[in-house]
Parts: sequence; structure tokens; C-alpha cells
Amino acid sequence: MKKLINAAEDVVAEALRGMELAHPELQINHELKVIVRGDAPVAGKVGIVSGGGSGHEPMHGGFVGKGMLDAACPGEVFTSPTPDQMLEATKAVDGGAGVLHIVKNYTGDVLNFEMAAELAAADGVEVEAVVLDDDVAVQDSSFTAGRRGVGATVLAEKICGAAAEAGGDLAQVKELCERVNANGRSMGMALTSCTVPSAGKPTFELGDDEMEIGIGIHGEPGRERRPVASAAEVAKLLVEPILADLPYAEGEKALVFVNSMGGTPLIELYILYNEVAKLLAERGIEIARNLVGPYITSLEMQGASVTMLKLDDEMTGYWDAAVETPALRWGA
Amino acid sequence: MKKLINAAEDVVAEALRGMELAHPELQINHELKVIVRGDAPVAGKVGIVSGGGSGHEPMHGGFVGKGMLDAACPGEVFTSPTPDQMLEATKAVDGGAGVLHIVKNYTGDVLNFEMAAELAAADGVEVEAVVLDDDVAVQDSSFTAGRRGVGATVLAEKICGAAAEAGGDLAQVKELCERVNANGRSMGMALTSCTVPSAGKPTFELGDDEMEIGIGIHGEPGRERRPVASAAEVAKLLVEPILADLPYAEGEKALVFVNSMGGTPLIELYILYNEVAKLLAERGIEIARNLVGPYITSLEMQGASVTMLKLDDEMTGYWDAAVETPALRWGA
Amino acid sequence: MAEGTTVTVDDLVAWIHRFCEVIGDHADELTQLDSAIGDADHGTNMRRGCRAAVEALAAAEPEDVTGFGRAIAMKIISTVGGASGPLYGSFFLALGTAGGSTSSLDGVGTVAALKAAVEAVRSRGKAEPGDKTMLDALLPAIAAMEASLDAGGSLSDALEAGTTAAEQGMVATIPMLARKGRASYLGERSIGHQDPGATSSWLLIRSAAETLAA
Amino acid sequence: MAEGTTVTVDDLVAWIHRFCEVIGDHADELTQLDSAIGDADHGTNMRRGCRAAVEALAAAEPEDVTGFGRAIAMKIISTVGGASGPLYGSFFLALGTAGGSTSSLDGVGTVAALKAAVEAVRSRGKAEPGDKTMLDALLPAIAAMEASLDAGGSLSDALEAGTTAAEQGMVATIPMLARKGRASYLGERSIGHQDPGATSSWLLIRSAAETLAA
Ligand SMILES: Nc1ncnc2c1ncn2[C@@H]1O[C@H](COP(=O)(O)OP(=O)(O)O)[C@@H](O)[C@H]1O
Ligand SMILES: Nc1ncnc2c1ncn2[C@@H]1O[C@H](COP(=O)(O)OP(=O)(O)O)[C@@H](O)[C@H]1O
Ligand SMILES: [Mg+2]
Ligand SMILES: [Mg+2]
Ligand SMILES: [Mg+2]
Ligand SMILES: [Mg+2]
Repeated sequence: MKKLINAAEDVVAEALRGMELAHPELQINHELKVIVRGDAPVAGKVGIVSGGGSGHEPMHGGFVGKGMLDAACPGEVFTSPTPDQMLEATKAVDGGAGVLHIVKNYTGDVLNFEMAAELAAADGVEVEAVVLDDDVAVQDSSFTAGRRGVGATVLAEKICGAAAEAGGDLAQVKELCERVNANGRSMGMALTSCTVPSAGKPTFELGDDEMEIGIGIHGEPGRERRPVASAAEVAKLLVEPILADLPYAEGEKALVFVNSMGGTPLIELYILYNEVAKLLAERGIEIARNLVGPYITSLEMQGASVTMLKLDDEMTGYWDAAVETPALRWGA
Repeated sequence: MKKLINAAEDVVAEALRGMELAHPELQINHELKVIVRGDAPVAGKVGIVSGGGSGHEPMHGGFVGKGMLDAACPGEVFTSPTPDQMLEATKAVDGGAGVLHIVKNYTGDVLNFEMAAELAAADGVEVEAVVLDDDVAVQDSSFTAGRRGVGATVLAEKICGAAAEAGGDLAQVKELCERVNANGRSMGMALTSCTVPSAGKPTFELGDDEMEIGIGIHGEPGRERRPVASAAEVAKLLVEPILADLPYAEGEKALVFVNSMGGTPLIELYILYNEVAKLLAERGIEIARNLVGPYITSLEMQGASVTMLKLDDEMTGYWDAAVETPALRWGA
Repeated sequence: MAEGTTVTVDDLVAWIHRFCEVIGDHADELTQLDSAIGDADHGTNMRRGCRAAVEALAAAEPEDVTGFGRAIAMKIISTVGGASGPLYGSFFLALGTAGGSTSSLDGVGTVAALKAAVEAVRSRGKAEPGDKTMLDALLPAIAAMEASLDAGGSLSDALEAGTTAAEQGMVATIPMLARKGRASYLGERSIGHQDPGATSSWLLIRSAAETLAA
Repeated sequence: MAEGTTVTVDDLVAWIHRFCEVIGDHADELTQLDSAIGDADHGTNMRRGCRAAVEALAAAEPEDVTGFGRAIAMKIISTVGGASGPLYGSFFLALGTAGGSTSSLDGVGTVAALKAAVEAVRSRGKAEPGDKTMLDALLPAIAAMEASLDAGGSLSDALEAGTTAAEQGMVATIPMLARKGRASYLGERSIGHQDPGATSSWLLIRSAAETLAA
């Protein structure tokens, strides 16, 4: 395993130290591992809390700041954080208007956030939770764990953060988060596996001429293994299942998010984005907004994901609103 | 070779298409491959032009915008652009106050920018050039090609862009650029090689337990091959040569830039940044400003570089000034 | 052992020490199993939780079964994370509550407490038998223990039977198509791999057999 | 060939066609050499420049040596980039200027033009013999051509001698420590590798021998 780390068990703690030094505007609780917006709690504002395993940087900690998250709880690499972290974050950002938990749909994340919500309620904090499940690679069914929460989470955190900043109440922000989830779909692929530091070797083996389609963000193998293909073909493999799952009428507007899994550089993302845009143009779908870069990653994995969010005016307005975080910043 | 691309020879052209779609605020000349700020030329403002081989994204194209570059010329992957591209960029941004060429010290870049400057002068555009050479891995001497221009280039483009935006004249902006170069030092390392698309295989081979110290940004092998080491040891190997080359008196202020070579994710950069900060704290050097992320890359190479810029108040002020580009954005 | 076996809090503590010992030995194997159909962290998660649980027991010095269960549950919940954290946490919380504020349990009481613990895992995770989870080791184990006791077996017999059933249940997860947990994302590709959680659950029951009625 | 050899513009064009043919054949090898001590693009750069130069010649249909040199130089400068673009560009620009607005050159004039071309590379790149660059193939080649002509040799003899000298110069770059170009960044590690530019320069001279006095 080749990584710029010290001991595998210190990866999360030391990265938090570095983040604190690089971003003094954040408050970081190292004992409980909670990243909190510098001016939290903001009185009268709905608090937005998210969290999940580490290894997806900049998500979630890099999205803490004005106009996005009030706090984030990083777990161990690819492991959901624990209820006590989430409880601490929830209390730290409660400005009296309640707190929204934005949860990605993984058994561990859901169970731990459930426990945290129970504990917070016991402490008299009003908590609502929305579980994101936008990954079309996973067949959904009430008998399974359901779909994974992936790229739409980033968009939900931005849009709900802006709504909370604008004074939306807990019910409104929660409804908006559900709407983003209902209108967001994602699909990812990998050219290489990734190595969990504590495991020390790649989670799966891929041949030099193979790729995985339908992966998540935890180095899990995908739904299908195929021979490597051109960016144009990959774009089809990612966009078509998204559109099959959530069709667009001609002229409908989308926010298109082309994301790197961590090891794929920007030059390739732009090539993929170009192919995605061609496919959508053919179908008369307007790309009203876009985001291209590494925002929800899987350690050093090479690969990419495409997320499409069907936009309405309210979501668009909140997307454009000012945001000031380590990883996303505009209008501020 | 595994990459999200189509034909190797179309990589640069297609990435430019994607960039144009993702950033409609930029003007892109696809025939000559020039990326120009949307509102260029800005009357009365010194124009700032840079360029170099592709494969270093977001540098330089991602730095085009208000407060930074007026134009960038991307060459083929790792190959300097040509004088006609540079001439086009120079004319496109000349607002009557002259144009500064920010050139990284590589024979190809220097020779091509020289020719471009000759052509621009012939067309009556006042051009000055500053050649950046901040890489301490290379022994300098008047008999050699000298040191490479690496990380300090990003800082020079930001600081000089702000000075030009603030109304500095060509001589002032040029002097400032020379000052950034004189006070900037960098050192890089690689955990893996990278693959030039047209070459199709890794530029060099590295064993599973080896790293290269003193690499540049073109997949060149470095000065020395060593067994892989901890982030703490790597930080030493990068910081000590920098400080040996440009010593800091206790209390002097630095801008510290920890950069990913492309394939190293943010979580590792923060760990490395934490180690760098410890080393500087021991020496009483104050990190007054920092930048952590992938800004000057070498395709998908895993590795990192550290750049230190000894700050004065003027540089600090221009660093803090508003910038609005695809890759760097604050205060705007 | 003799019919009149009683399980003391010290026995329960010995059980955890033994379990954490085997987790230490099997951590890499558990992570390996999790690499195939999950995210390669189950062994690391369990090892982290065990270290903390052992410390917690040393600090808490519980006097009754409830205190024992709480101490471990809280520690596991606050250190393991992932799916297994809340699930094993619920296991011990329920075990303690069912065991009650007594300093020892007889055979029937022990099996009843284990049953309550497994039911808590089921209601927290909402998995069903056959979903390819830890329940596929735990539920058969409880059934076998009850059957053994009904047939007049000792606690020792019951725990032996439970261990055998847990192992069979664990092996039976191999051909299953996962419907819960990360493995469910793999669909058909989850078939042919043994479930990591079922494996750690088998180790948990086996450790009980080695310590509670020895 | 007979003393009175004359090199026509068509011969020069044939030279370029031949050169681009061999560049096509050796592109991967040149890139390979550049991988060892550079950035793995010399073959690609030269191939790109050659394709463009051949098109340019077809379009320009130059009538004199100056026109021939300009047409190629402009195209190489605007398509190759890197270090080799301006260097080979300067080579052809100077060759055209030295050759002048005539439709043919005699042996002495041809060698004189080649010498001017090499001097232009030297002044553009400021490299010296022994720096491990294309000059280490080009300078010995010119010296050998001049010596051959002085000894009464024909242009064909001169170009043969030049080719042999260029090849020796190219091989001689292997033990050199690079002082110019990217290879210089490697310091000691540049020793033991043949310079890619010296290799393409040898091909350039060899192509001349195959076409200009055949
Ligand atoms: N809903 C559930 N009910 C019961 N057990 C479950 C459930 N979901 C997952 N598990 C168990 O958890 C194990 C994985 O635990 P672990 O790897 O530590 O957590 P994570 O899956 O969050 O990485 C699986 O092997 C499975 O046995
Ligand atoms: N200053 C110089 N003078 C003469 N030749 C040079 C000089 N610098 C580099 N070269 C030649 O250029 C060759 C490299 O060309 P190429 O790979 O196309 O450009 P780059 O080095 O920019 O990638 C080297 O092998 C060397 O022969
Ligand atoms: Mg996990
Ligand atoms: Mg090059
Ligand atoms: Mg797991
Ligand atoms: Mg080269």
C-alpha cells in the first residue's frame, strides 16, 4: 500500500488536524471527531448536520460553512460515525429552530443516525432526518437495504444549506431535501479499486483491461465488470440508466454533476462531461447548472460518477446562493 | 492504459470542449487552443498570460478569470504550446497597458514564449516575461537548463493577477512576479508514475515499495529513488531542501502550498500538511496563508509537492484579494 | 456440566475477553470477507470495538448483568460505527436488560438473555433469516440452544449445540443472495461469499460456549 | 555522384517526405528514449510536426529554397511545441534564408545551408557540444561534410560522411551527463541513455543523404 500517511489507525485523526490548520475558520472537536461551522450555533437558523465514513473527502467536512453544512461527523474510513459524534454535532448547531440530519442510505449510517436522533430528542432537540438514496446502480425493493446515497448528497447539502441560511424552517428544509432526493439520480464507475488503509490491499482486483460499472463510494465492487471503454461509451453507461430511472421531458432542466472518484484527474472529467453533455443535448435536456470535480470520492480510486438533478426554480435559486466552505465557494 | 478518454490525440481538444461547456463565462478559441477571460481585453489593465503543456489541470486554464489570468494556452500533454497560440492570447488580452507572460522554466516553454514575444512586439504589443524556476530538486547552474518552474507559478499567477486587477502597471506587476519567484521554493515527490496518453504506458516504473523524490510535473523521474516512507518522513524530505535553499529567520511568514500530483486524494494532503506544519512550527516559521489541494498536477500521478513562499505584506494583500476562476475563487 | 450451572458476571466478562481474543486472531479474515462483498472494514471495526469494550469493563467493574450489558453496549455503540456497531450494541443492551440486575444467571436465564439480545438485533436491523446477515448465524443458534435445554441438556450442551448451529448458519450464508447490508448492492454477485457479520456472530457464540459453562 | 550535383527544391521536398517517413517508423522509439530522460513525447511531437509539414509543402508548392525553409519552419513552429519545435523550426528557417531565393543548390551551397541551419539551432537553444542534445549529432555531421568536400568529395560523399558522424555523435550522447533540456533535471541519472533529439537529428541527416544526392 502506497499512501502519504503515518499509521493506518491515525489517518482520520491526523487528517482532521491538518484540516483544522488549513481552515482555522472551522471549529474541530478532535475527541469526538466533529467539524463545526465557526459561528455555530446560528440563532434561529435550522442546523444542517451530515456525516459518514471518511475517505470521501471533501465530503462532508469540506462542506461545512456558511450556506451549506453546520456540522459534519467523519467516521473511520468507510465506516459510519457513531451516535455520540452525531449527538455532539446536533447539539453544537442547534440554534433553536431544530436540526436536519442528511443521511446517506447505508445500514450503518441509518442505524447510527437513528440512535443519535433518539438521544437528541431525549435532550429536547428537534431533529428531522432525510435519507438520500440516489444510486440507480442498485435495484430497489422494500426487502433490501435499498439504494445507496451518493452524489445527490452533495447537491442536497448545498441546496438545503442555502434554504436554511435563507430562513427556511425545519419542515421546509426537510421537504426540500426530500425533493432533491426524489429528483436526483446517480451512477458511478471505477477504472481501479482503492485501498482501505487498515486493510492494506486493494478491496478488489481489476484487470488492466477491465472496469467496474455501478460502484458505490466505498470501494465495493460494482454490479458489473466490463472491458474498459471510451469516455463516450462510459458516458452512455452512466447516463442511460439515470434517464431510464427518471425520464426527462424535452426542455426540462438538469444540474449535471460529473464527479471524480479521487484518482481521476480534471482533464479526464472534462472529457467525460463533454460526452455527457452531447448525450443530453441529443435528448433535448438542458444543462442549466453543472459541477465538475472531485467532491464525493472513494479514496484514491480512479473512476467517475454522474449525478443528474431535475431542477425547479427553487432548487436552482438555492444552488446559486452564496456558499463559503473549504470545498465549495461562490457568491460569498 | 486506463483513462476516461477517447482517442489519445483528441485529449486536449475534447477537454477544452468540456471546459467550455462547464464554464460558459470563459471564451475559448478551439482552433488555436486559447482560453480567454470572458470580459477580455480589460481596458487599461495589464494582461496576464500563461501557458504550458496540458496534464497539469487545473493549471493554467482553471486560473483564467477576474483577479488571476487573462488567458492561458494549453499545449499538448506535457508539451509546451506554440508561439501562435501565445501570440493570439497576448493580442486577445492586451488592454493597452501591456502583457506579462508568466513562463515556467522549461526549454520548450521558454523558447516558444520567446518567439511569441518577438512576434507580439512586431505587432506593437508591449510584452514582458518572467520565467519561474522554484524547484529546489534541480541543481542550478548557468551551464544547465536550470531549475523547473512548478508550484510557485500558481502563487505568482494569483498574486500578479490581483496586482494587475488593482491597476498595477506592467513594470510593477513584472517586479512582483520576480519577487514571488525569488521568494518561492518547491519540492515534489511521486508514489506512482503517470501515463502520457499518446505514449500509452507509464513514463517510469516504480516498485511497490519505492517512491521518487525530486520529481517535476511531467512524469519525469526524480533525482532519487527511495523506499516508501511515512508522511512525517516525506514532509521532512520535501521541506528541508526548501529551507536549506531559502532559510527563514524565526518569525518570518510563509504561504504554504501542499499540492496533489493528481492521484493523491485530499485526506492524504491534509495528513501531509499537518506534518509540514509541525516541522515549520518547530522552526518558528509562521504559516500565514495556506493552499491545500490539486492545483498543479501531473495527470493521474500519485504524489505531492510542497511550495513555500516567503510573504511580505504586499504579496499577502494580493493573495487575499478577490479571485474568481474555475479553480480558485474567494472574496468575489 | 452439572445442571445447576450458574453464569456469574465474571463469567460474562470472561466471555468478552475470550471473544475479543478470537476477534484479534480473526480480524484480517473478517476484513477479507468484507472485502469480497462489503467495504473491507468489519475486522477493523470489531477489533476497535473489542479493545474499547475490554477497557470499559475494566473501568466499570459491573456488578450485575444489566450493568455488564450497558457498559459493553455503550462502548461498542460509541466506537464501532458501521452497521455492526448499533447491531452488536443493541445485542448487549438487550442482553443486560433481559438478564436484569442480578449477579448471576442459570442456564435458562442465560439462553433467555441471549434470545432477547438476538431479537434486539433483528428489530434494530429489520433483517430476516436468509438475508445473508449475522442473524443467519444467531437465530439458528438460539433455536438450537432452546431445543437442547428442552431436551434436558445442560447449559454447556445448549451452548455447544448453539455453536454448531451458528457455524452451520454461517456457512449457509455462502450461497445466499444478500438482501440487507452492503452486500445487497452486489445483487447476484453477493452469492458464493460467506457473510462477515455471520462469521463474527459465530465467534461470539463459540466464545460463550468456551467460557460461560466451562 | 558527379561533381556537378545540384539539389533542387523538389529534392528538398523529397528529403522532408523521406524524413517524415522514418519519423513515422521511429516515433515510438523516440518517445521511448524520451521516457527514460524526458517526458515521453518527442516521437509524438515529431510525428505531429511532420504530418503538418508535409501538408504545408503540398499547399505552399515552394519555388525557391527560402520558400521551402519558411513553409516548413512556420508549420513546425506552430504544431510541434516543446523544445524541438522552435529548434527544428529555427533549423529550417535558417536553412531557407541561407539557401536563398534560388531554385537549386550545388554541393557547397547545400552544406553551407545545412551549416547555417545547425548554427541557428545552437544560437536558439544556447547548448554546447557535450550537453547531450541534438547538437551532438548535428555539429559533428556538419564538420564531417565540410571535411569531405574539402577532400574533394562529392555531395553524396559529404552526406554519407555526415550521416556516419551524426550516428557516432548520437551514440556518444549515451555516456553524457545532460546539461540542457529536461534530461538535465536528472543530473547523474541522465547518464547511460541516448538523447532522443540527437536521434531524430541523425534521422534527419540520414534522410538527406538518401534523397539530396541520390
Ligand atoms: N440490517 C441488518 N441486520 C443485521 N445484520 C446486518 C444488517 N446489515 C448489515 N448487517 C451485518 O453487518 C455486517 C457488516 O458489518 P460492518 O462491515 O462492520 O459494517 P458496514 O457494513 O457498515 O461496513 C454484515 O456482514 C452483516 O452481517
Ligand atoms: N537547449 C537545447 N538545445 C538544443 N537541443 C535541445 C535543447 N533542449 C532540448 N533539446 C533537444 O530537445 C529534445 C527533446 O525534445 P522534445 O521531447 O520534443 O521537447 P520537450 O523536451 O519540451 O518535451 C532533447 O532530446 C534535446 O535533444
Ligand atoms: Mg463500513
Ligand atoms: Mg514535452
Ligand atoms: Mg463493512
Ligand atoms: Mg519531451
